Amino acid sequence: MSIQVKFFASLRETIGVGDTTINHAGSAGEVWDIATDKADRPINVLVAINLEYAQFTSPVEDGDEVAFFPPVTGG
Amino acid sequence: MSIQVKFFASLRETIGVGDTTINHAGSAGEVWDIATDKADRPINVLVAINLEYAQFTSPVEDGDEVAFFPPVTGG
Amino acid sequence: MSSHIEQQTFDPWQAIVDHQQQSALANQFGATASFIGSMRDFNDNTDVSHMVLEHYPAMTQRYLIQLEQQAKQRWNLLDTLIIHRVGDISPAEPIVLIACWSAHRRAALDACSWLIEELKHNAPFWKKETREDGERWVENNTDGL
Amino acid sequence: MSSHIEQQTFDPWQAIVDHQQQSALANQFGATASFIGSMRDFNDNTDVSHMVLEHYPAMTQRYLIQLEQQAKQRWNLLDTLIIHRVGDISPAEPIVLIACWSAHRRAALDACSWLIEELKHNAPFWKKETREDGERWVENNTDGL
Repeated sequence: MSIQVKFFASLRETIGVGDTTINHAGSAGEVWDIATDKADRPINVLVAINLEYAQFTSPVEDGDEVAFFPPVTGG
Repeated sequence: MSIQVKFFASLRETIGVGDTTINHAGSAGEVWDIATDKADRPINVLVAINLEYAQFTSPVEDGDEVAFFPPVTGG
Repeated sequence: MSSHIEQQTFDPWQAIVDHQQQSALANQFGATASFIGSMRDFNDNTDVSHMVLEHYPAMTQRYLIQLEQQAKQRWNLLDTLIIHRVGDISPAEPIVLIACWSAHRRAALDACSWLIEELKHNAPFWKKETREDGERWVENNTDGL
Repeated sequence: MSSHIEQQTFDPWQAIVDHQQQSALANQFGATASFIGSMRDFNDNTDVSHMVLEHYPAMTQRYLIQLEQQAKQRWNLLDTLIIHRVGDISPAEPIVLIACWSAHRRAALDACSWLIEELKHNAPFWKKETREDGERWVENNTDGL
Protein backbone atom coordinates (compact mmCIF):
# COMPACT_ATOMS: atom_id res chain seq x y z
CA MET A 1 0.00 0.00 0.00
CA SER A 2 1.23 3.46 -0.89
CA ILE A 3 -0.35 6.83 -0.11
CA GLN A 4 1.00 10.10 -1.51
CA VAL A 5 0.87 12.93 1.05
CA LYS A 6 1.19 16.65 0.33
CA PHE A 7 1.42 19.75 2.50
CA PHE A 8 0.89 23.26 1.16
CA ALA A 9 1.71 26.86 2.01
CA SER A 10 2.29 27.70 5.71
CA LEU A 11 1.61 24.09 6.63
CA ARG A 12 4.41 22.90 4.34
CA GLU A 13 6.77 25.32 6.08
CA THR A 14 5.64 24.29 9.58
CA ILE A 15 5.84 20.57 8.88
CA GLY A 16 9.02 21.07 6.90
CA VAL A 17 8.05 18.82 4.02
CA GLY A 18 5.96 19.26 0.86
CA ASP A 19 5.60 15.70 -0.44
CA THR A 20 6.01 12.35 1.21
CA THR A 21 4.74 8.81 0.88
CA ILE A 22 3.43 6.56 3.61
CA ASN A 23 2.76 2.85 3.50
CA HIS A 24 -0.48 2.45 5.32
CA ALA A 25 -3.34 4.42 6.89
CA GLY A 26 -7.04 3.86 7.45
CA SER A 27 -8.25 7.47 7.44
CA ALA A 28 -7.09 10.97 6.49
CA GLY A 29 -6.55 11.69 10.19
CA GLU A 30 -4.28 8.70 10.45
CA VAL A 31 -2.37 9.89 7.38
CA TRP A 32 -1.71 13.15 9.21
CA ASP A 33 -0.46 11.38 12.34
CA ILE A 34 1.86 9.09 10.42
CA ALA A 35 3.18 11.69 7.95
CA THR A 36 3.78 14.34 10.63
CA ASP A 37 4.93 11.96 13.38
CA LYS A 38 1.83 13.01 15.38
CA ALA A 39 2.34 16.75 15.13
CA ASP A 40 -0.43 18.89 16.60
CA ARG A 41 -3.08 19.43 13.96
CA PRO A 42 -4.08 23.12 13.72
CA ILE A 43 -7.85 23.46 14.11
CA ASN A 44 -8.32 25.04 10.66
CA VAL A 45 -6.36 22.51 8.58
CA LEU A 46 -8.20 21.33 5.47
CA VAL A 47 -7.80 17.94 3.85
CA ALA A 48 -8.38 16.73 0.29
CA ILE A 49 -8.35 13.12 -0.90
CA ASN A 50 -7.72 12.64 -4.62
CA LEU A 51 -8.24 16.37 -5.29
CA GLU A 52 -11.62 16.59 -3.51
CA TYR A 53 -12.28 18.09 -0.08
CA ALA A 54 -12.70 15.37 2.52
CA GLN A 55 -12.99 14.84 6.28
CA PHE A 56 -10.30 13.62 8.64
CA THR A 57 -12.51 10.59 9.24
CA SER A 58 -12.70 9.84 5.50
CA PRO A 59 -11.19 6.45 4.58
CA VAL A 60 -8.09 6.32 2.40
CA GLU A 61 -7.08 3.57 0.02
CA ASP A 62 -3.99 2.33 -1.72
CA GLY A 63 -2.87 4.83 -4.36
CA ASP A 64 -4.75 7.79 -2.86
CA GLU A 65 -3.29 11.29 -2.79
CA VAL A 66 -4.00 13.02 0.52
CA ALA A 67 -3.29 16.76 0.82
CA PHE A 68 -3.28 19.00 3.89
CA PHE A 69 -3.42 22.78 3.68
CA PRO A 70 -4.42 25.93 5.57
CA PRO A 71 -7.54 27.98 4.71
CA VAL A 72 -7.33 29.10 1.09
CA THR A 73 -6.58 32.71 0.23
CA GLY A 74 -6.77 32.95 -3.56
CA GLY A 75 -8.79 35.28 -5.77
CA MET B 1 -45.60 82.45 -18.72
CA SER B 2 -43.92 79.92 -20.96
CA ILE B 3 -43.54 76.17 -20.49
CA GLN B 4 -41.40 73.98 -22.73
CA VAL B 5 -43.03 70.63 -23.49
CA LYS B 6 -41.28 67.54 -24.86
CA PHE B 7 -42.49 64.14 -26.02
CA PHE B 8 -40.15 61.19 -26.55
CA ALA B 9 -40.03 57.88 -28.41
CA SER B 10 -43.38 56.18 -29.21
CA LEU B 11 -45.22 59.01 -27.51
CA ARG B 12 -43.63 61.58 -29.81
CA GLU B 13 -44.82 59.55 -32.80
CA THR B 14 -48.33 59.09 -31.40
CA ILE B 15 -48.74 62.73 -30.46
CA GLY B 16 -47.02 63.82 -33.67
CA VAL B 17 -44.80 66.44 -32.06
CA GLY B 18 -41.49 66.40 -30.21
CA ASP B 19 -41.23 69.91 -28.82
CA THR B 20 -43.80 72.57 -28.19
CA THR B 21 -44.39 75.54 -25.93
CA ILE B 22 -47.53 76.39 -24.01
CA ASN B 23 -48.39 79.58 -22.20
CA HIS B 24 -49.94 78.47 -18.99
CA ALA B 25 -50.66 75.41 -16.89
CA GLY B 26 -51.01 74.67 -13.18
CA SER B 27 -49.86 71.06 -13.14
CA ALA B 28 -48.07 68.49 -15.28
CA GLY B 29 -51.44 66.87 -16.03
CA GLU B 30 -52.74 70.18 -17.29
CA VAL B 31 -49.64 70.56 -19.46
CA TRP B 32 -50.50 67.23 -21.08
CA ASP B 33 -54.10 68.25 -21.73
CA ILE B 34 -53.14 71.59 -23.25
CA ALA B 35 -50.15 70.35 -25.30
CA THR B 36 -52.00 67.30 -26.69
CA ASP B 37 -55.40 68.95 -27.07
CA LYS B 38 -56.73 66.53 -24.44
CA ALA B 39 -55.48 63.34 -26.03
CA ASP B 40 -56.04 60.16 -24.03
CA ARG B 41 -53.13 59.69 -21.64
CA PRO B 42 -51.74 56.15 -21.78
CA ILE B 43 -51.68 54.64 -18.31
CA ASN B 44 -47.91 54.09 -18.31
CA VAL B 45 -46.83 57.59 -19.42
CA LEU B 46 -44.03 59.06 -17.32
CA VAL B 47 -43.46 62.75 -16.68
CA ALA B 48 -40.38 64.75 -15.77
CA ILE B 49 -40.27 68.37 -14.70
CA ASN B 50 -36.92 70.11 -15.16
CA LEU B 51 -35.16 66.78 -15.78
CA GLU B 52 -36.49 65.08 -12.64
CA TYR B 53 -39.27 62.49 -12.45
CA ALA B 54 -42.51 64.07 -11.24
CA GLN B 55 -46.22 63.34 -10.80
CA PHE B 56 -49.07 64.51 -13.02
CA THR B 57 -50.32 66.45 -10.01
CA SER B 58 -46.95 68.21 -9.59
CA PRO B 59 -47.16 71.98 -10.01
CA VAL B 60 -45.41 73.66 -12.93
CA GLU B 61 -44.00 77.16 -13.07
CA ASP B 62 -42.95 79.70 -15.64
CA GLY B 63 -39.84 78.53 -17.45
CA ASP B 64 -40.25 74.86 -16.55
CA GLU B 65 -39.46 72.08 -18.99
CA VAL B 66 -42.05 69.30 -18.85
CA ALA B 67 -41.33 66.01 -20.65
CA PHE B 68 -43.61 63.05 -21.31
CA PHE B 69 -42.31 59.64 -22.29
CA PRO B 70 -43.12 55.92 -22.29
CA PRO B 71 -41.43 53.42 -19.94
CA VAL B 72 -37.68 53.55 -20.46
CA THR B 73 -35.89 50.73 -22.26
CA GLY B 74 -32.18 51.59 -22.17
CA GLY B 75 -29.25 49.61 -20.95
CA MET C 1 -16.49 59.13 -11.63
CA SER C 2 -17.33 59.59 -15.26
CA SER C 3 -20.44 59.07 -17.35
CA HIS C 4 -21.01 59.87 -20.96
CA ILE C 5 -23.11 59.20 -24.03
CA GLU C 6 -21.55 57.81 -27.20
CA GLN C 7 -23.02 58.59 -30.62
CA GLN C 8 -20.78 56.05 -32.37
CA THR C 9 -19.84 52.50 -31.56
CA PHE C 10 -17.07 52.13 -28.98
CA ASP C 11 -14.72 49.51 -27.62
CA PRO C 12 -15.88 48.91 -24.04
CA TRP C 13 -12.70 47.11 -22.96
CA GLN C 14 -10.50 49.86 -24.32
CA ALA C 15 -12.69 52.40 -22.57
CA ILE C 16 -12.12 50.62 -19.26
CA VAL C 17 -8.36 50.43 -19.86
CA ASP C 18 -8.20 54.11 -20.84
CA HIS C 19 -10.21 55.18 -17.82
CA GLN C 20 -8.09 53.06 -15.50
CA GLN C 21 -4.82 54.39 -16.89
CA GLN C 22 -5.76 58.01 -16.32
CA SER C 23 -6.87 57.17 -12.80
CA ALA C 24 -4.58 58.07 -9.91
CA LEU C 25 -5.74 55.06 -7.95
CA ALA C 26 -3.68 52.46 -9.80
CA ASN C 27 -2.30 50.43 -6.90
CA GLN C 28 -5.21 50.96 -4.55
CA PHE C 29 -7.99 49.10 -6.29
CA GLY C 30 -8.10 45.40 -5.67
CA ALA C 31 -11.40 44.88 -7.46
CA THR C 32 -12.86 45.86 -10.80
CA ALA C 33 -16.37 44.75 -11.70
CA SER C 34 -17.86 45.51 -15.08
CA PHE C 35 -21.04 44.92 -17.00
CA ILE C 36 -21.47 45.31 -20.75
CA GLY C 37 -24.84 45.13 -22.44
CA SER C 38 -24.65 44.38 -26.16
CA MET C 39 -27.22 44.28 -28.94
CA ARG C 40 -28.40 40.76 -29.70
CA ASP C 41 -29.61 39.87 -33.17
CA PHE C 42 -32.85 38.43 -31.81
CA ASN C 43 -35.48 39.38 -29.24
CA ASP C 44 -38.68 37.50 -28.36
CA ASN C 45 -37.53 34.89 -30.88
CA THR C 46 -37.60 37.37 -33.75
CA ASP C 47 -34.58 38.47 -35.76
CA VAL C 48 -33.57 42.06 -35.09
CA SER C 49 -31.36 43.58 -37.77
CA HIS C 50 -30.97 47.08 -36.42
CA MET C 51 -31.81 49.31 -33.51
CA VAL C 52 -32.16 53.03 -32.84
CA LEU C 53 -31.61 54.30 -29.33
CA GLU C 54 -33.26 57.60 -28.50
CA HIS C 55 -32.68 59.52 -25.29
CA TYR C 56 -33.53 62.72 -23.45
CA PRO C 57 -30.04 64.26 -23.50
CA ALA C 58 -30.19 66.78 -20.66
CA MET C 59 -32.05 64.41 -18.33
CA THR C 60 -29.88 61.44 -19.20
CA GLN C 61 -26.70 63.30 -18.38
CA ARG C 62 -28.12 64.55 -15.08
CA TYR C 63 -29.52 61.12 -14.19
CA LEU C 64 -26.25 59.29 -14.79
CA ILE C 65 -24.27 61.75 -12.69
CA GLN C 66 -26.77 61.37 -9.83
CA LEU C 67 -26.63 57.60 -10.19
CA GLU C 68 -22.86 57.51 -9.80
CA GLN C 69 -23.06 59.82 -6.79
CA GLN C 70 -25.66 57.58 -5.15
CA ALA C 71 -23.51 54.50 -5.75
CA LYS C 72 -20.52 56.24 -4.23
CA GLN C 73 -22.53 57.18 -1.14
CA ARG C 74 -23.79 53.62 -0.73
CA TRP C 75 -20.59 51.67 -1.38
CA ASN C 76 -16.93 52.26 -0.71
CA LEU C 77 -15.99 52.85 -4.36
CA LEU C 78 -12.77 54.28 -5.69
CA ASP C 79 -14.10 55.03 -9.16
CA THR C 80 -16.98 54.39 -11.56
CA LEU C 81 -17.46 54.64 -15.31
CA ILE C 82 -20.74 54.60 -17.24
CA ILE C 83 -20.97 54.79 -21.02
CA HIS C 84 -24.24 54.50 -22.94
CA ARG C 85 -24.74 54.38 -26.70
CA VAL C 86 -27.42 56.29 -28.57
CA GLY C 87 -28.27 56.43 -32.28
CA ASP C 88 -28.09 53.65 -34.85
CA ILE C 89 -26.87 50.37 -33.40
CA SER C 90 -26.03 47.10 -35.17
CA PRO C 91 -26.02 43.60 -33.68
CA ALA C 92 -23.08 42.78 -31.37
CA GLU C 93 -22.32 46.45 -30.74
CA PRO C 94 -22.11 47.50 -27.10
CA ILE C 95 -25.06 49.49 -25.73
CA VAL C 96 -24.02 50.12 -22.16
CA LEU C 97 -20.85 49.79 -20.12
CA ILE C 98 -20.64 50.00 -16.34
CA ALA C 99 -17.38 49.60 -14.48
CA CYS C 100 -16.71 49.96 -10.75
CA TRP C 101 -13.41 50.01 -8.91
CA SER C 102 -12.98 49.38 -5.18
CA ALA C 103 -10.46 48.09 -2.66
CA HIS C 104 -12.49 44.96 -1.86
CA ARG C 105 -14.68 42.88 -4.12
CA ARG C 106 -18.22 43.26 -2.76
CA ALA C 107 -18.38 47.04 -3.24
CA ALA C 108 -17.44 46.84 -6.92
CA LEU C 109 -19.65 43.81 -7.64
CA ASP C 110 -22.72 45.03 -5.76
CA ALA C 111 -22.47 48.59 -7.08
CA CYS C 112 -22.11 47.33 -10.66
CA SER C 113 -25.19 45.16 -10.31
CA TRP C 114 -27.17 47.97 -8.71
CA LEU C 115 -26.13 50.54 -11.30
CA ILE C 116 -27.29 48.47 -14.27
CA GLU C 117 -30.66 47.75 -12.61
CA GLU C 118 -31.25 51.40 -11.76
CA LEU C 119 -30.17 52.52 -15.22
CA LYS C 120 -32.43 49.95 -16.90
CA HIS C 121 -35.43 51.02 -14.86
CA ASN C 122 -35.02 54.79 -14.79
CA ALA C 123 -32.58 56.28 -17.31
CA PRO C 124 -34.48 58.01 -20.12
CA PHE C 125 -33.44 55.87 -23.11
CA TRP C 126 -35.77 54.16 -25.57
CA LYS C 127 -35.06 51.38 -28.05
CA LYS C 128 -36.69 51.01 -31.44
CA GLU C 129 -35.97 47.70 -33.15
CA THR C 130 -36.04 46.97 -36.87
CA ARG C 131 -37.35 43.44 -37.43
CA GLU C 132 -38.40 41.47 -40.45
CA ASP C 133 -41.94 42.75 -39.97
CA GLY C 134 -40.96 46.40 -39.55
CA GLU C 135 -39.97 48.83 -36.84
CA ARG C 136 -41.19 48.50 -33.29
CA TRP C 137 -40.58 50.41 -30.08
CA VAL C 138 -39.48 48.07 -27.32
CA GLU C 139 -42.35 48.13 -24.84
CA ASN C 140 -40.53 47.38 -21.64
CA ASN C 141 -37.29 46.00 -20.34
CA THR C 142 -37.11 42.42 -19.22
CA ASP C 143 -36.43 41.74 -15.57
CA GLY C 144 -33.00 40.55 -16.63
CA LEU C 145 -33.83 36.84 -16.77
CA MET D 1 -16.06 27.40 -20.79
CA SER D 2 -12.39 27.87 -20.13
CA SER D 3 -10.26 28.08 -17.01
CA HIS D 4 -6.53 28.27 -16.69
CA ILE D 5 -3.61 29.19 -14.49
CA GLU D 6 -1.13 31.85 -15.56
CA GLN D 7 2.49 31.75 -14.43
CA GLN D 8 3.20 35.23 -15.80
CA THR D 9 1.34 38.51 -15.59
CA PHE D 10 -1.47 38.83 -18.13
CA ASP D 11 -3.74 41.50 -19.59
CA PRO D 12 -7.22 40.64 -18.29
CA TRP D 13 -9.05 42.86 -20.78
CA GLN D 14 -7.17 41.40 -23.72
CA ALA D 15 -7.92 37.92 -22.40
CA ILE D 16 -11.64 38.72 -22.41
CA VAL D 17 -11.47 40.16 -25.93
CA ASP D 18 -9.49 37.15 -27.21
CA HIS D 19 -11.87 34.69 -25.60
CA GLN D 20 -14.89 36.51 -26.98
CA GLN D 21 -13.49 36.65 -30.50
CA GLN D 22 -12.90 32.92 -30.69
CA SER D 23 -16.42 32.32 -29.38
CA ALA D 24 -19.11 31.28 -31.85
CA LEU D 25 -21.76 33.11 -29.83
CA ALA D 26 -20.95 36.61 -31.03
CA ASN D 27 -24.44 37.97 -31.71
CA GLN D 28 -26.23 35.94 -29.07
CA PHE D 29 -24.83 37.37 -25.88
CA GLY D 30 -26.48 40.52 -24.64
CA ALA D 31 -24.63 40.58 -21.34
CA THR D 32 -21.01 40.28 -20.25
CA ALA D 33 -20.15 40.55 -16.57
CA SER D 34 -16.57 40.46 -15.38
CA PHE D 35 -14.60 40.65 -12.18
CA ILE D 36 -10.90 41.31 -11.89
CA GLY D 37 -9.02 41.02 -8.62
CA SER D 38 -5.70 42.87 -8.58
CA MET D 39 -2.85 43.08 -6.12
CA ARG D 40 -3.04 46.16 -3.93
CA ASP D 41 0.12 47.67 -2.51
CA PHE D 42 -1.27 47.64 1.01
CA ASN D 43 -3.22 45.25 3.24
CA ASP D 44 -4.28 45.77 6.86
CA ASN D 45 -2.74 49.25 6.55
CA THR D 46 0.71 47.84 5.86
CA ASP D 47 2.66 48.30 2.63
CA VAL D 48 2.96 45.14 0.59
CA SER D 49 5.73 45.19 -1.98
CA HIS D 50 5.43 41.72 -3.39
CA MET D 51 3.37 38.56 -3.25
CA VAL D 52 3.83 34.87 -4.01
CA LEU D 53 0.81 32.81 -4.92
CA GLU D 54 1.11 29.11 -4.34
CA HIS D 55 -1.45 26.55 -5.46
CA TYR D 56 -2.21 22.84 -5.61
CA PRO D 57 -2.03 22.46 -9.40
CA ALA D 58 -4.02 19.27 -10.02
CA MET D 59 -6.75 20.19 -7.53
CA THR D 60 -6.96 23.79 -8.73
CA GLN D 61 -7.49 22.73 -12.31
CA ARG D 62 -10.15 20.20 -11.34
CA TYR D 63 -11.86 22.64 -8.99
CA LEU D 64 -12.10 25.44 -11.54
CA ILE D 65 -13.58 23.12 -14.18
CA GLN D 66 -16.18 21.89 -11.67
CA LEU D 67 -16.95 25.46 -10.66
CA GLU D 68 -17.68 26.51 -14.24
CA GLN D 69 -19.88 23.45 -14.73
CA GLN D 70 -21.85 24.24 -11.58
CA ALA D 71 -22.35 27.83 -12.71
CA LYS D 72 -23.58 26.66 -16.10
CA GLN D 73 -26.07 24.29 -14.45
CA ARG D 74 -27.35 27.01 -12.17
CA TRP D 75 -27.60 29.92 -14.63
CA ASN D 76 -28.39 30.22 -18.30
CA LEU D 77 -24.86 31.07 -19.37
CA LEU D 78 -23.45 31.10 -22.88
CA ASP D 79 -19.82 31.08 -21.82
CA THR D 80 -17.45 31.58 -18.89
CA LEU D 81 -13.76 32.34 -18.50
CA ILE D 82 -11.63 32.03 -15.37
CA ILE D 83 -7.95 32.91 -15.21
CA HIS D 84 -5.91 32.82 -12.01
CA ARG D 85 -2.31 33.90 -11.50
CA VAL D 86 0.27 31.98 -9.52
CA GLY D 87 3.91 32.71 -8.76
CA ASP D 88 5.56 36.08 -8.11
CA ILE D 89 3.12 38.99 -8.28
CA SER D 90 3.79 42.72 -8.10
CA PRO D 91 1.36 45.47 -7.05
CA ALA D 92 -1.33 46.35 -9.62
CA GLU D 93 -0.95 43.03 -11.42
CA PRO D 94 -4.14 41.04 -11.94
CA ILE D 95 -4.60 37.98 -9.72
CA VAL D 96 -7.92 36.64 -10.91
CA LEU D 97 -10.26 37.22 -13.83
CA ILE D 98 -13.81 35.95 -14.08
CA ALA D 99 -16.01 36.69 -17.09
CA CYS D 100 -19.52 35.43 -17.81
CA TRP D 101 -21.58 35.78 -20.98
CA SER D 102 -25.34 35.35 -21.18
CA ALA D 103 -28.36 36.48 -23.21
CA HIS D 104 -29.82 38.49 -20.33
CA ARG D 105 -28.07 40.43 -17.61
CA ARG D 106 -28.93 38.66 -14.35
CA ALA D 107 -27.37 35.33 -15.35
CA ALA D 108 -24.01 36.90 -16.19
CA LEU D 109 -24.00 39.23 -13.16
CA ASP D 110 -25.15 36.66 -10.61
CA ALA D 111 -22.89 33.91 -11.91
CA CYS D 112 -19.87 36.24 -11.88
CA SER D 113 -20.55 37.23 -8.29
CA TRP D 114 -21.10 33.61 -7.23
CA LEU D 115 -17.96 32.37 -9.01
CA ILE D 116 -15.62 34.80 -7.28
CA GLU D 117 -17.11 33.99 -3.85
CA GLU D 118 -16.82 30.24 -4.39
CA LEU D 119 -13.30 30.58 -5.75
CA LYS D 120 -12.23 32.77 -2.82
CA HIS D 121 -13.59 30.32 -0.27
CA ASN D 122 -12.62 27.00 -1.81
CA ALA D 123 -10.02 27.12 -4.59
CA PRO D 124 -6.65 25.86 -3.29
CA PHE D 125 -4.51 28.99 -3.65
CA TRP D 126 -2.44 30.62 -0.92
CA LYS D 127 -0.95 34.11 -0.77
CA LYS D 128 2.33 34.99 0.89
CA GLU D 129 2.95 38.72 1.19
CA THR D 130 6.28 40.49 1.47
CA ARG D 131 5.95 43.47 3.79
CA GLU D 132 8.36 45.88 5.39
CA ASP D 133 8.59 43.56 8.37
CA GLY D 134 9.14 40.40 6.34
CA GLU D 135 7.17 37.66 4.66
CA ARG D 136 3.79 36.56 5.92
CA TRP D 137 1.21 34.00 4.78
CA VAL D 138 -2.18 35.65 4.43
CA GLU D 139 -4.26 34.01 7.17
CA ASN D 140 -7.69 34.22 5.65
CA ASN D 141 -9.62 35.99 2.95
CA THR D 142 -11.75 38.96 3.85
CA ASP D 143 -15.48 38.64 3.40
CA GLY D 144 -15.14 41.06 0.50
CA LEU D 145 -15.99 44.20 2.45
